[in-house]
Amino acid sequence: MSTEARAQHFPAADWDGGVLPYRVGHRKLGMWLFIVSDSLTFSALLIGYSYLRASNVWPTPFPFYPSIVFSSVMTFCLLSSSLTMVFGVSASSRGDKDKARKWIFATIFFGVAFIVLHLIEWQHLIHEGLQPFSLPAHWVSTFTAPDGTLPSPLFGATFFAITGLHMFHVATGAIYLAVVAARVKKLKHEDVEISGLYWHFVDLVWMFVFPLIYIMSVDVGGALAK
Amino acid sequence: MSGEAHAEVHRHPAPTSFIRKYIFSVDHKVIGIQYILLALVAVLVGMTMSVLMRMNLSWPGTNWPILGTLFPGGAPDGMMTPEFYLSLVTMHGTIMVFFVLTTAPQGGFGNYFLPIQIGAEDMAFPYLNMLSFWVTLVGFIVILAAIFFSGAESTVGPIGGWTGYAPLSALGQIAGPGQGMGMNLWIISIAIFCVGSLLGALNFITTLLNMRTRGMSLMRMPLTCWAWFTTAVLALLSFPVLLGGGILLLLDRVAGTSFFIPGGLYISGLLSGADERFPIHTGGSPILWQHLFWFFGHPEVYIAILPGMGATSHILATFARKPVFGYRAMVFAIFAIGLLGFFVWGHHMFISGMSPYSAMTFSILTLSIGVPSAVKTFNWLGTLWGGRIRFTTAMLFAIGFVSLFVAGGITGLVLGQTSLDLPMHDTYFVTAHFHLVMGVASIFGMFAATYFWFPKMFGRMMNEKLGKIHFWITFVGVYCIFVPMHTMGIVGMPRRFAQFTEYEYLKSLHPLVVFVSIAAIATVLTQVLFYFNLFWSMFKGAKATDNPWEATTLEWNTASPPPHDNFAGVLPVVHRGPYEFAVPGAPNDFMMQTDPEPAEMPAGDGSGNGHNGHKH
Amino acid sequence: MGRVLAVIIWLLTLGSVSLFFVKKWWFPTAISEHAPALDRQFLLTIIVVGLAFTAAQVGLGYMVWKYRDTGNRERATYTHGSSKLEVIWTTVTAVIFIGLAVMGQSVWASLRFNEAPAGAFPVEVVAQQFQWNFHYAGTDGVFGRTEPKLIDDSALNFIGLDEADPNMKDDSVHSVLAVPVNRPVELALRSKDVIHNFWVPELRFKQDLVPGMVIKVHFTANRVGKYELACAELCGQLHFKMKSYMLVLPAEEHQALIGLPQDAFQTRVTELLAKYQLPAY
Amino acid sequence: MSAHEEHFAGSNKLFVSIWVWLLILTVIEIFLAYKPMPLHFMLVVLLGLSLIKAALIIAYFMHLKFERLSLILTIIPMLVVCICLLFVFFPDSFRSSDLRYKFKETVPAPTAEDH
Ligand code: HEA
Ligand code: HEA
Ligand code: CUA
Ligand SMILES: [Cu+2]
Repeated sequence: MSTEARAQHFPAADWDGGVLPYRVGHRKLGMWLFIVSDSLTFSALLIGYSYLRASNVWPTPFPFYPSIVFSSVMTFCLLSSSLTMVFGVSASSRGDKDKARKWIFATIFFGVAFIVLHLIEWQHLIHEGLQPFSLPAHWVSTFTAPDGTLPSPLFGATFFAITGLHMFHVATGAIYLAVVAARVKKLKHEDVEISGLYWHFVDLVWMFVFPLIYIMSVDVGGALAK
Repeated sequence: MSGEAHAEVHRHPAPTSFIRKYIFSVDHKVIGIQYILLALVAVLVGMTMSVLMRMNLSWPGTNWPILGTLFPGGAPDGMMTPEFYLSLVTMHGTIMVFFVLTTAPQGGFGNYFLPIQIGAEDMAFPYLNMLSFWVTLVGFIVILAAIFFSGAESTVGPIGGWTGYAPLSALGQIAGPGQGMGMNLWIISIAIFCVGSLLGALNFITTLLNMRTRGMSLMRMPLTCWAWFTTAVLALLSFPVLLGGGILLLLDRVAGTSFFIPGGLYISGLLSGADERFPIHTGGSPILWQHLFWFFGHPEVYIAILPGMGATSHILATFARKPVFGYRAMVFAIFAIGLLGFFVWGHHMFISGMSPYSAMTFSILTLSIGVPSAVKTFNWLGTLWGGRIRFTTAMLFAIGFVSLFVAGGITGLVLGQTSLDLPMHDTYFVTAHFHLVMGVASIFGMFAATYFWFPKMFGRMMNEKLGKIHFWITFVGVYCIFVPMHTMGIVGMPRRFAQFTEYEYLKSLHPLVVFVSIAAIATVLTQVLFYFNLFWSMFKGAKATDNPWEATTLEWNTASPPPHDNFAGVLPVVHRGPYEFAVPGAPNDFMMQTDPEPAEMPAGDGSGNGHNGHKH
Repeated sequence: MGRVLAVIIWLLTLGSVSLFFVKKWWFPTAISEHAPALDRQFLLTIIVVGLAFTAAQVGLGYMVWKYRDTGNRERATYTHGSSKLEVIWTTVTAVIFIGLAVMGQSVWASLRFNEAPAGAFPVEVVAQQFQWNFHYAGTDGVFGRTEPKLIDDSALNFIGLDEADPNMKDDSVHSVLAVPVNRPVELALRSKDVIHNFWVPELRFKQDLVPGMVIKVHFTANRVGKYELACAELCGQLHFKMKSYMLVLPAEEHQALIGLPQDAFQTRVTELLAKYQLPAY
Repeated sequence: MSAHEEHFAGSNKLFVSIWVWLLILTVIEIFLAYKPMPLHFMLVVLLGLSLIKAALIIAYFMHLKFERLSLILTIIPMLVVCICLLFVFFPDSFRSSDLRYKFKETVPAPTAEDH
């Protein structure tokens, strides 16, 4: 007899067994746990980034255009994708699978838009000469500290490592959602909800990557422009 | 989520084809056995390496013709090179820690018995479970690959110790032998392993929280389940950090970044940035790697021992025919160890150039973690007190566990003090410490578990006589191997030394070194008995009844070996705590968790959770 | 069976403990000011944990001896434990452990929480695979500039001394550490390549040399003589050979040595190495 | 289980308003980017804002606010504790810049050949 059925036959206290203590199915709980663990991977990387930044001369090279404009639009995309995702989920909770599918497609669209924009943004930087192991020459000259210490090439390293890993998550998320959208008719509501959890998590991570990587590295004085 | 759990349960009818049944099985029991077999193979590799290491340490410069033919590069005309030795150390440590002590206790026995002990038909995610195993196996294959493609034919793997300290591990070929391909493979293997363990961990947690059968309240779970649960939480929270670190380290090696490599390095005649052999590096911090590693590393050592502790408590109670002493205290202790385990990683870094103030904080936290461990020790003694002890092999190993854990644990209290770590760090005192706790206490836990659960797993008994011989020699053997290492450490013998011939002050230790090696070789050879007993009994052992040990927990309610869905369709209902032995007035001296309440039992006394003041 | 096990546990305990008490293998005699305090703390800790170890093992042996199933007791004692006991031994161990932890900080604090006392003798230590370089400031007490770019192994300029810097004229670099007795020594530790570890067992003193960092540590050696100096952090293939000596010299002899120009310094050190013997181990 | 379990609490209106709030906070962040202010102060403010955004996403989009308290108490504390612990790294970050070995760095060669 299934856990769930037994739960109804013998209503027991939450933790006495035979019930789902959180009233949450296995997959959903599992996804939550995965999110906890994965967010620690990102925390580790972001902490590492801050650690290195705090102990080095750090360039702040991002111009308003393209970097900030792009990253802001990307942020907008992700946030909106989260919104469409919730719409999708609540639609599916109402059993309106077609609506749900439409909203999920919208979400995927925003997700893909994010990736495309991000890749273009990468392109800009790579053309400027940014690489995982070196800064563009003119950044170096601009951001050299008064005492002659050079700006750290770790800028590129951390930038590509963290945004890259995040982009990877977005990509997998998009594929995951595509599968869900395709099978949405067969899937239980909770499975749609779970895919939503993952997607929001990807969005959540960006809420920290964006300020820490982009906003904190804005070329306020327009030093590079000069 | 209607039908949620339902769907999980009946996801897989008993498979028929050999492949689906024994290879790509989603049955937690088969997967558990697969993990154990993996550990048994890994430990063979690890032990062999340790023997080679001992040979090189105690008889340096001797010609071992066999080695000469086996490793023409590593042991030219039979004489081991230093880099060969160091790669042995690295692989020995890595394989033992990751592929023996993180697979067998958790993935192996945990996988097999956690669902049964909580009365579930299977893990929450059977397919994920299978995936975890195969991912882990890939990790193992990659680490074995590192033996053969280490990048220098004079090594059998990378040189970096199992801690892979940067920048040595980050610089690549120019840092010397053992820094080539082998190191990449090492990192990749660890990363893969992290993923595998993560998936495993969330599976364990979900299963335990969601799938306990009716009446199996948290405080009625066997201590083994508490241990596996806590272990899973530790894994879930510590492996991702190592994963992050591993990614960065790999980038340093392959993408020319410098997360862990500072500027201005000059190595083997090359200045950083001189040419493509040594690209420019600057700004990295070697200490960052140590933080990331040990943030994982210390919880990892508890991942290694908690399941052993659980099994020990379980087995002590069973064969002392007596409820676990202070069940609730034991649960709190397990949790305290798990929690504090995250607060002490810095004790590996006292001497690393870390801020001396953080060092002090870590030191004090480190010694406080001794308290829950002490509590467990005392409760184990309490469990034996007043018992009617049956000395089965499993029991012997469980008692051995207690003895060895104390022996190894107390030296942790020495190392834990910043001042005393000044002379002791990176000496054999450390080696002695962690071999006693991890190297053999945890392993004894696994031995106990094997002898204890074998009948359930294979429906046959293991040979007790052989088992006891195995115990006596191993028990005495490991003391002879690892206790003398303390004094070596006090004299000041450094770890990871290929030879001790260079130093005058170490000369006096030579007899001790030889003694240890002989003990080690003897002990390792004894393990043949274990392997023989194991595989012989699988096919030829005496048939086992369903409950040969007269134990009380759910796994003994079902057939040996259990049917595909563990309880043949009818899930047990639990009425009392896990260790109700010697209950006064009860028909016999053990009451299964499933036995209905007898009239004379005071109501609500079933929970077995340390109803204190209950002494007679 | 129970009896045998008990006896074996007791014998193993006896063996282990005696190994520590005969002290046939023990610390080499200490030669630094902080060492006695440290050794006392070590002894104290060893005694405490030794007692605990013995107590626990003897207890364990007693249990398996006394409570083995002799068949004449029908059932074991039925108890789920005692919260009183739990509280007692939790607090007791907590007090002991935290006590040890706090006491264990004093030496550490004295060494690491404060700068080297004024008038300490400064040495720059530059470790590399697999050798030690000790950079002495000479008579002027000022170190010459060093620059990784200037490192030139062929010219034996291992630490990249800048010839152009007047301060380096009287400097000398040697693979042997020569320090004055009874005077604080300040080491500025750094590494050219990977992590190494400065260790002299007699000093009861260890510190990693981390590339990219200059870690300043200090100690005071108080016994003249020649001592072995080891690298205690895995640094690659020849880690076990990365050996040198520390000479603790009488003040005037040390003064004279430091005054010498580079090449005279070399020869003098060689003489001194011959003059002083290692302690009898 | 009973139908109410199926039901996904929170009206679309609510979600839209959350979305608007998130956008507003984002705009504030971008605006702040161009306000010259001490770096660590900026950092604190930004992290504060990000935490609020994170909280909104977790609570409403990820729906945790509508889950059982026990679930919240299981998920959040362990995450918070671990992340806080990671901050123990920082003293050593400052330390490694204070104790950095100063030398004239070679300007990285123009990375033309790497293209
Ligand atoms: C689980 C961990 C484990 C185990 C079991 C062992 C077992 C042994 N170790 Fe190991 N060792 C390490 C973990 C372990 N070691 C680590 C982490 C290091 C540090 C590496 C580094 O510096 O980076 C190390 C380093 C190390 C060194 C120091 C090298 C150096 O610093 O130069 C030495 C030296 O003698 C040594 C010796 C031995 C010996 C003789 C054995 C054994 O051979 C003793 C006899 C073996 C057993 C009693 C085990 C039998 C077990 C089974 C048969 C498995 C049963 C399995 C199931 C039931 C599923 N080890
Ligand atoms: C299973 C693994 C395991 C376990 C359980 C432990 C347990 C402990 N460890 Fe250990 N440790 C390792 C595995 C483990 N360790 C490994 C692998 C390394 C080396 C890594 C490397 O560098 O390669 C290491 C290294 C290590 C170091 C770093 C040494 C150095 O490199 O300089 C330190 C320092 O604090 C330490 C401390 C402790 C402490 C305080 C405990 C405590 O948890 C112990 C608590 C137990 C007891 C205290 C005994 C039982 C209590 C009683 C009997 C009560 C009565 C006692 C008294 C009244 C005193 N360990
Ligand atoms: Cu230098 Cu080891
Ligand atoms: Cu530790």
